[in-house]
Amino acid sequence: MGALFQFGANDYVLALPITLLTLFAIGILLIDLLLEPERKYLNPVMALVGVAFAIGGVAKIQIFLERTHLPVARGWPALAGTMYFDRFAVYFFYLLLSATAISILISMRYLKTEHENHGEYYSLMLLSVVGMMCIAAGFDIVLIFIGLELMAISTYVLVGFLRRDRRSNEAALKYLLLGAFSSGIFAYGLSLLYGLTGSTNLAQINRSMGMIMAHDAHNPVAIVALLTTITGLLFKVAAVPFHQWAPDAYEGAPTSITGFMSVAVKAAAWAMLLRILLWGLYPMRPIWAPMLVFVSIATMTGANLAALTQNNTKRLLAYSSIAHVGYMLLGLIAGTSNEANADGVKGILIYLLVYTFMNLGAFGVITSLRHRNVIGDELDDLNGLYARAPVEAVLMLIFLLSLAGIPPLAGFWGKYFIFFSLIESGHYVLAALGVLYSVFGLYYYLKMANAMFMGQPEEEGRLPVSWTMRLALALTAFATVFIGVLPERFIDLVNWSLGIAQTSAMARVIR
Amino acid sequence: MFLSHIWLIPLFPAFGAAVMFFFGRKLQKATVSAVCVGTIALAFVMACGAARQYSAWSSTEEHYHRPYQTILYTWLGTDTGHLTYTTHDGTQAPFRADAGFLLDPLSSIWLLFVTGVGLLIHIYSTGYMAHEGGYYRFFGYLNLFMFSMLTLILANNYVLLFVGWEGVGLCSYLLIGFYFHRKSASDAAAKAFIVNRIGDAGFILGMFFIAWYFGSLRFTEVTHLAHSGQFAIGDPIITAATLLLFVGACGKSAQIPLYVWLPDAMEGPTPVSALIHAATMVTAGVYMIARSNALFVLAPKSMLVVAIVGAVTAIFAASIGLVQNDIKRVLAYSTVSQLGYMFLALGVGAFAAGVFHVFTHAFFKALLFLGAGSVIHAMSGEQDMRNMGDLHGRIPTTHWTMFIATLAIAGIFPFAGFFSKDAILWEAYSREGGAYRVLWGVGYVTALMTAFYMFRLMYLTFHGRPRMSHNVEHHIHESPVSMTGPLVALALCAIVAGWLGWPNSLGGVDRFTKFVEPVFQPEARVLQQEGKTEQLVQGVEEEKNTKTEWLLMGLSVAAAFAGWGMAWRSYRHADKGYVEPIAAASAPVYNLLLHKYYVDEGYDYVFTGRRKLGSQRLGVLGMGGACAWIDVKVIDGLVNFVGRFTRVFATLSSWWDKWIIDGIGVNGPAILARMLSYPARLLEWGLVQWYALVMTAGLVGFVFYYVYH
Amino acid sequence: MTPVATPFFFYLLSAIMLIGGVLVITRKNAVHSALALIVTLLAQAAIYLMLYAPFVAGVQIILYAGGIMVLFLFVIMLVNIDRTLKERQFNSQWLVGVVAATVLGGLLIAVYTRGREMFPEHAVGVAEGDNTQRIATMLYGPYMFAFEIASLLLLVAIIGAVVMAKKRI
Amino acid sequence: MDAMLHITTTHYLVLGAMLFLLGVIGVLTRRNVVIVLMSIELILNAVNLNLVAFSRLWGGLHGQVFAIFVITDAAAEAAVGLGILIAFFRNKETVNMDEVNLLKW
Amino acid sequence: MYNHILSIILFTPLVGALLLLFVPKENKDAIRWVANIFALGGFLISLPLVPWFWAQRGEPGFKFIEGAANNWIPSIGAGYYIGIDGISFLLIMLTTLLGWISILSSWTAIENRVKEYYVWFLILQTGMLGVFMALDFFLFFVFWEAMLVPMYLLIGIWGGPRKLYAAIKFFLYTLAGSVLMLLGILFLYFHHHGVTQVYTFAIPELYKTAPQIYSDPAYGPTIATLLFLSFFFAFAIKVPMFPFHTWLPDAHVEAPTAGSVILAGVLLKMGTYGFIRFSLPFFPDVVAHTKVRGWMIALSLVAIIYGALVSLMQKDMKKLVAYSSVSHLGFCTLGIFALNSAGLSGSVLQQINHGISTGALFLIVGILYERRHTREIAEYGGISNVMPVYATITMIMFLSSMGLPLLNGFVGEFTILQGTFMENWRWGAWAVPGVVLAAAYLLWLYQRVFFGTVTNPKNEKLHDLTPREVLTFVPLLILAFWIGLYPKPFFEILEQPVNQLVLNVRGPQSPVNASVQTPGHDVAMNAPAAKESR
Repeated sequence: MGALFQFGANDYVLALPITLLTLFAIGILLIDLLLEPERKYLNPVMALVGVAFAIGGVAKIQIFLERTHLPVARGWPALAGTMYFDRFAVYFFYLLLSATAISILISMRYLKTEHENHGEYYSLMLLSVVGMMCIAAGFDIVLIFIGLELMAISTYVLVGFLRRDRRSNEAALKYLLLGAFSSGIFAYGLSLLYGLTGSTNLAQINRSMGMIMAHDAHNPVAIVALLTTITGLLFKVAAVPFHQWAPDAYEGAPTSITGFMSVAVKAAAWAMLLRILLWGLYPMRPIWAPMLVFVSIATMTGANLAALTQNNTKRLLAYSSIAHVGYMLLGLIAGTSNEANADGVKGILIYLLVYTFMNLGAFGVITSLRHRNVIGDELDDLNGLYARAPVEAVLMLIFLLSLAGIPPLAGFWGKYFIFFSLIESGHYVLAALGVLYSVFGLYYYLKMANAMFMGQPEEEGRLPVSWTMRLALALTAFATVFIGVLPERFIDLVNWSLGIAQTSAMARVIR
Repeated sequence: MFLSHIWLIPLFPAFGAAVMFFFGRKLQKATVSAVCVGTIALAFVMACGAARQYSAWSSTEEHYHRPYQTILYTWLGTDTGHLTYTTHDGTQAPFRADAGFLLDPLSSIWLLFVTGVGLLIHIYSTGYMAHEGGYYRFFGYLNLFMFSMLTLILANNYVLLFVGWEGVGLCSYLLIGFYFHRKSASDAAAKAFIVNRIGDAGFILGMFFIAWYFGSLRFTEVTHLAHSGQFAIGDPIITAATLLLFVGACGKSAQIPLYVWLPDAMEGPTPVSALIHAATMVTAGVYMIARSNALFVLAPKSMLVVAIVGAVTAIFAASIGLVQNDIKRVLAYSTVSQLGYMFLALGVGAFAAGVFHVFTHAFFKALLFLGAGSVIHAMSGEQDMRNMGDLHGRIPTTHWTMFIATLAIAGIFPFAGFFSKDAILWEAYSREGGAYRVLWGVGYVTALMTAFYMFRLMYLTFHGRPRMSHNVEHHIHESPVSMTGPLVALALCAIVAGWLGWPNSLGGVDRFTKFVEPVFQPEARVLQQEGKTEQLVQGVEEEKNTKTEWLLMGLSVAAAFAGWGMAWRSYRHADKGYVEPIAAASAPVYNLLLHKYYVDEGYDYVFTGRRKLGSQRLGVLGMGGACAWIDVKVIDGLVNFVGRFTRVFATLSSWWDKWIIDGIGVNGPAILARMLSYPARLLEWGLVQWYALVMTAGLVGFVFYYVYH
Repeated sequence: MTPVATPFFFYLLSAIMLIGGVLVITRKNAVHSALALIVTLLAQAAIYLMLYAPFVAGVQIILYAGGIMVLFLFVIMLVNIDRTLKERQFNSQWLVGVVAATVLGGLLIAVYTRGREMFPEHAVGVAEGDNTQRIATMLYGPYMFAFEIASLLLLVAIIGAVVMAKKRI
Repeated sequence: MDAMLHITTTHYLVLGAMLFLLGVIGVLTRRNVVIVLMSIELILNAVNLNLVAFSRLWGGLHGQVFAIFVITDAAAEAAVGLGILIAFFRNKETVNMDEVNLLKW
Repeated sequence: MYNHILSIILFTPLVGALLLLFVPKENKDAIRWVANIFALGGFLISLPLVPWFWAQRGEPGFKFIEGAANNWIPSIGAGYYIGIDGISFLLIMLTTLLGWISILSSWTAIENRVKEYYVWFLILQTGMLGVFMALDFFLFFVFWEAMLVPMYLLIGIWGGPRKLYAAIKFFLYTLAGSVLMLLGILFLYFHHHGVTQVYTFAIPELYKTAPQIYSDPAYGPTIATLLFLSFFFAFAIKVPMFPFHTWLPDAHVEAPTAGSVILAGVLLKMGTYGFIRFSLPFFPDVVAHTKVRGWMIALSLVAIIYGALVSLMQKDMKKLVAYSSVSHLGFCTLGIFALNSAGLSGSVLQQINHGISTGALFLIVGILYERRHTREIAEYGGISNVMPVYATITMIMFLSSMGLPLLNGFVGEFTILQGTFMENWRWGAWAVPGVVLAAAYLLWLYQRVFFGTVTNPKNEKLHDLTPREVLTFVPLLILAFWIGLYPKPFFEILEQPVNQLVLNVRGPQSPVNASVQTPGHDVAMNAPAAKESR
């Protein structure tokens, strides 16, 4: 029952990017009303400016973190400890913001073709990013929950943004119902966590959970709390058996949003997963690690096999992204029964980084297939793409190969570090499974490549591609190749974001 | 000067061949013949010179009776010899083969008659092939053959010998298939090459055994080690090696069971048959075994095998020859049978005699073939003796030369054949043991048959009534000088060649044996060590049983005359539809012989599988078919199955979601619901609540597992 | 001896809540369900009062029962078609659904009863006089940022509702 | 009997669990989307019940604050959900779950 | 130049590919010229390597080393680290040569999407060269994988009717093999770190630690064997060894001619190269002391006989040649696992020979295919009458492929056979029939296609080889005769690395490495004469 809590100067600095984004989001809403239809292009421009500003803000945070001499990997608990600004958070900020920028570039032309070119779209995007950043930096389950909902609800709306399109409505409805259901379960789990620990702060939870586990390693209530929470988390990252919303939502959503969801939302969900499992519930690793083994195997199997038979590219990529989640989970499993393997986590972060670019690129190409009366998300729409848009086709090939994990493309590095960590910690069988499934993966990526290079185009004429799209594709392709060929600095970046590369140390630091 | 450049001898014809290969197409026939014959002539001159110089060189004190060898460069392996392998006793031997040449009595004999006969046949061919297409091609091949043959003869190690060995095989393939547009020709060619290859496989293995055992493949070193007495007589490895070498020899020299290619090889132009399939190439096997005599004497078992195979081949081929009607085929089978003789000689340890027979045989058999060629030339391509007859007046030179050759091969004193054949029979007889007597008997009967079928050939061709069609009869004419010349020359050789080996028993000095003696001398030593003095090759103690030898000579000459007589009786007046005495005696035997004991058919059914037995191919082709089937159906089938399985599994997993998960989830209760008389739509896919249910189920599962395990 | 009133009211209210809940998920007519839900919410608000959380109770009544449920009723009126009344109100997987959910619930209850000692019984006396004030200090103190985000959440809800429901923007 | 009479946090938990259970059943079985949304509200209420009970248990107010946030969230979800439902209804003239079946295998 | 020769060779084709991107795709001839110039340039640039390498052929270790062990990705210890020894030197020369030849050969064969074709082909060239040069395991793996993509596209776009199936089969097969290898590599990597506390992928470093796994109580023979297998699959599939060979016929039959040439000439060698460069030195004890060796030999023998038998029955020329290379590669692997210097050097030599002969055979088939658009043997007959030059060249190449002395094939096969035989005469005995069968199926093919009279009217108009086509064969013919007549230089280049390898595998105490004693009983019978004769 202390005095009123005061904001410190630091808190303003640290909250800067979020604030900026919010301002721009609202700004877009207001300005959109004044814009006559042909000037609508100012909305995305503003959104981009907003993102740029936000990035600037993040840079400021980074500088702040570097300046103030903190012990390595120890972040800065801000806003009364509800948020925890550390390099991990900064890393994800950068990731999310760049993903958003690219998604905006991809969206511009697409929305025009869909005749849904409204400011709301962009402001919702920015607001969902605000939610994501709250998750990434959130250190208090209340804030995490609210951030999650902010992200989720804006995404529901975005998925259903093509209101005249039934598939879009349906996707939105399904996504919303399941999302709400899962967040209900998640909230239930959080409430139990609170009940067990009496606190909503992750550090506090970590400490108390440590004590509880020390006292009774099989405490049923704790287990239920953990499982319900993880259910919510796994739902958000779309892991089997909590994945089924993904294909439907991905297929029905506007293609640009599908891309956005598949990278930004997923990255945020992963940030949350890592935060909660590695910071909050780290003491319960002996319980969640085996569970994840099951989940990841099921995920790889189910997703890879299901993807083999898809004929809708968006759906196919949805399953492929589920499969990728399976691989990433392996990274979390690596390590001993009660200590995670640093390289595994490193692998996950790199995976998210490269995945952002290659998957956005792939979705960008698919988005560019949408014109006049072609939806362009069927496998046949790719036929003979090389004849109609050679550059796009080659870039798409790069993205696909990268997704399949062929060196020297970025995608390889994600897998590399995952398997690296598995071998390091002696999970040979899992590693073997993983690599074999990645061969599976190649098959359905090649199906798309075949269509592009060896199929006959249904319609003549070059595919019109807007310059923003070109820009987006150029960026993503460049990143995919560059990271693939010269990964060193990015590995350093990840190492930096993890501070000292021992997750246990991470956990210890917070105690 | 000659001696130190023996390596040039093969290179002359090689040069000729190269010229033909690159420019032949544009050259005049005259130029072609000039180049090719010229190169051979050069080679011949070189050869004579080298032989003379060698005899001088080897009679000097310091290299008394030593082979002369000169090494150009290391062909396989390196000079340092660090590429090694482990020999049988664990020591390291360098993997190496020289491009090196060796001259000793044995090779000089081959050198002489190969270049000599080769030269004559080249000259003959200029006439014979004058009107054929692909003139330059023919002479290119011939020169290539000479190159390979000379390499084979002059090689100083087994590998280089093998080079020549394969080379002559290739050339015989090319030359047999010279008329490649004739299917029969190309078939025969392929057959010849592949059968030879089978022999070569044996040869290679034999080489490897030698290399493994002696750590080297140089003749000098191998021989030296073999004589060093550190290997017991009858050593199994050496026996195996020698037997494998003999397999190779069987292939090249057309012995049972690999003789089948030689008769078919008659598809080639006649000079080819004369040069390759009578005089030179087919004797390569004999050469190789004579070359490795040091090993063979260490393996009595192999010797016996060689002798038996030789004898059997001799009589077997001869019996087939009795009834053949194609003039060249008769000669072919006679060649096979004569080769059998030679192997018999080698087998009984009479290397000198065997070599001697090779020497004489080269002349008269070449002569016979060339004569036959001349006959065919005159008969404008007709080869069937049933359509000949009464040619003696029309082509006298051919007739008389061939007659001499016949006398020679029949072994009638004092023609070449008599001395060599008699030497062989005598050696066979004079060996201890009943087996050898049997061998002698076989040889003797063969001699009889030989005389018969040769004179049969003579009578059917040159005497009796003319049986050819009229327009053929019109064109009959004696061949040009370019062809008759060689005939005459060879005829002379066929007479005198034998005198080189005039046996001591007839007051001669047997120069020939004395000349080659050094090569085989060491065996004599070995045999002496074994205390088998009486089996010495050179007649140490003829005095003791000159009588026997005379008796044998008489017998064989008698046999020859007997054969002559029989032929004279049955074919003197042969007219259209004359009767074969054997057919008259017993038809089935006749048919059996006429169809060559159905061996080719048997091979095609059993080994090659070119003919189906019922509906089933056996042999190699059968296996090939089986493997191809396995490859497509089983192995690749497995691969595709895995692929298909995954696809099926994938569809299954989607099906799983569709039917089982949604199904049991949806239908199961729906069925229940029906029981509860609920109206229920059957299939509902993509039902949101179904997804929710799966999530719940998952959660339940985990909770249950963790709380109650 | 323990006070009798507390258990009595507890069980009474729980009974009302559960019955309300059951009605919510079983009524064919959505309007009835909504009304039943309101009843449940009110009963729950009462239970909040029993737990010394008057402010939450107030929010529950005003915001939930007052706001959200009205929204629900509007929408029900908007989309209410008689067709739904004629059809069955359960989908074809209801049996499995019920079973799964029941198992889950059963497990939870079992776990709670087993882990009873996790929650020791020392009802810390909480004065409810300044409850509202203290909640305010919490909201504008440590949870200030979350509070702002929550406002954004509502903003998004508004935008979303408008975008989705409005015919043309 | 004492356990029955003596109302502890566990009682509230069990009550919440039952409410949760009802909500889940509703979500899993009802065809009418509106009612499914209501069932989700039930679930959230179960959460709130827990939270308030726990905050009573721990004596802090975090639970109650959390509950307030959850209510906010419930409001937002309901609003957006109903909005989407209306949009859907406009296109498809139905609010039945099992007619939301355009996207499927 | 001298110090960076390898990099120059490696990147010349890539530069060409990049340049091609700027040539307008309509201007086909320009594209062809550029591509050919760069291919030829790549070959010419690699020529200076010959004298330079020859000068130091005897010295141990890798030569022309560039880069460092960890200058690429220091944090994981991967580097751009390349260098060659005798074995890779020969294979590199083969690659540059064949690359040029196959690009030259596809001048008229490729008509559609010319630009892409050459771009992919040049990229492929770089990939292959990289595989042979890499001294860093990571670099190796990158090249190894990256090279699949262009090959896949070459088959898939310019291939025959079943190209999709073939392409995907090829890609999946090889990838499935190599991913397991990745795990193996990582294992070695960690083991090396465990021993030396250094993270590095440098192959020379790993040479030092990897062999210890076998005797290390922590792992032991079983793990070592498993590791060997994890590499084995990658290489065996690439070679391909017996049960894993079925991708080969499909890939070959569907691929365009040049593709087949490169596939047979170079790609298959990567498998054998992998065995020589990695499997043997990494797991010497596994190879030498466990059943593994027996299995390898057995598989090789089966491949030899089996491949030959199957090709005997093929009706499609290209398939026949494809299966024949299964048989030939069987010889190569046989020589490798003979584990003595004769066998190994023979194996490498035979790899070169196979590149030359089989490459030529595919060109030969391609030439007929280009004229008649069928590869059915039954469609032909009597070709000698219409295309004599072609027939001659074909005959020579067939002979070299069936191992006729004085041509390259014999040298390799004989060396391998002798090496194997000396290890165990049964192995040699089983391998020899392969030689006979080779003669059988090749001669039979020759007879059916070239001999006889022209039966099929379509064949009467066939025109003989154009100068360009002849040009493609000339270097191959020259090499065939060179290796056949004077292989000593090759043996001398191979001597040092091969003996080093044998030393690594067999260990110094084994008899193989006892000081080589040339048989002292070589009484040069004309010892004095020998002098005068020289």
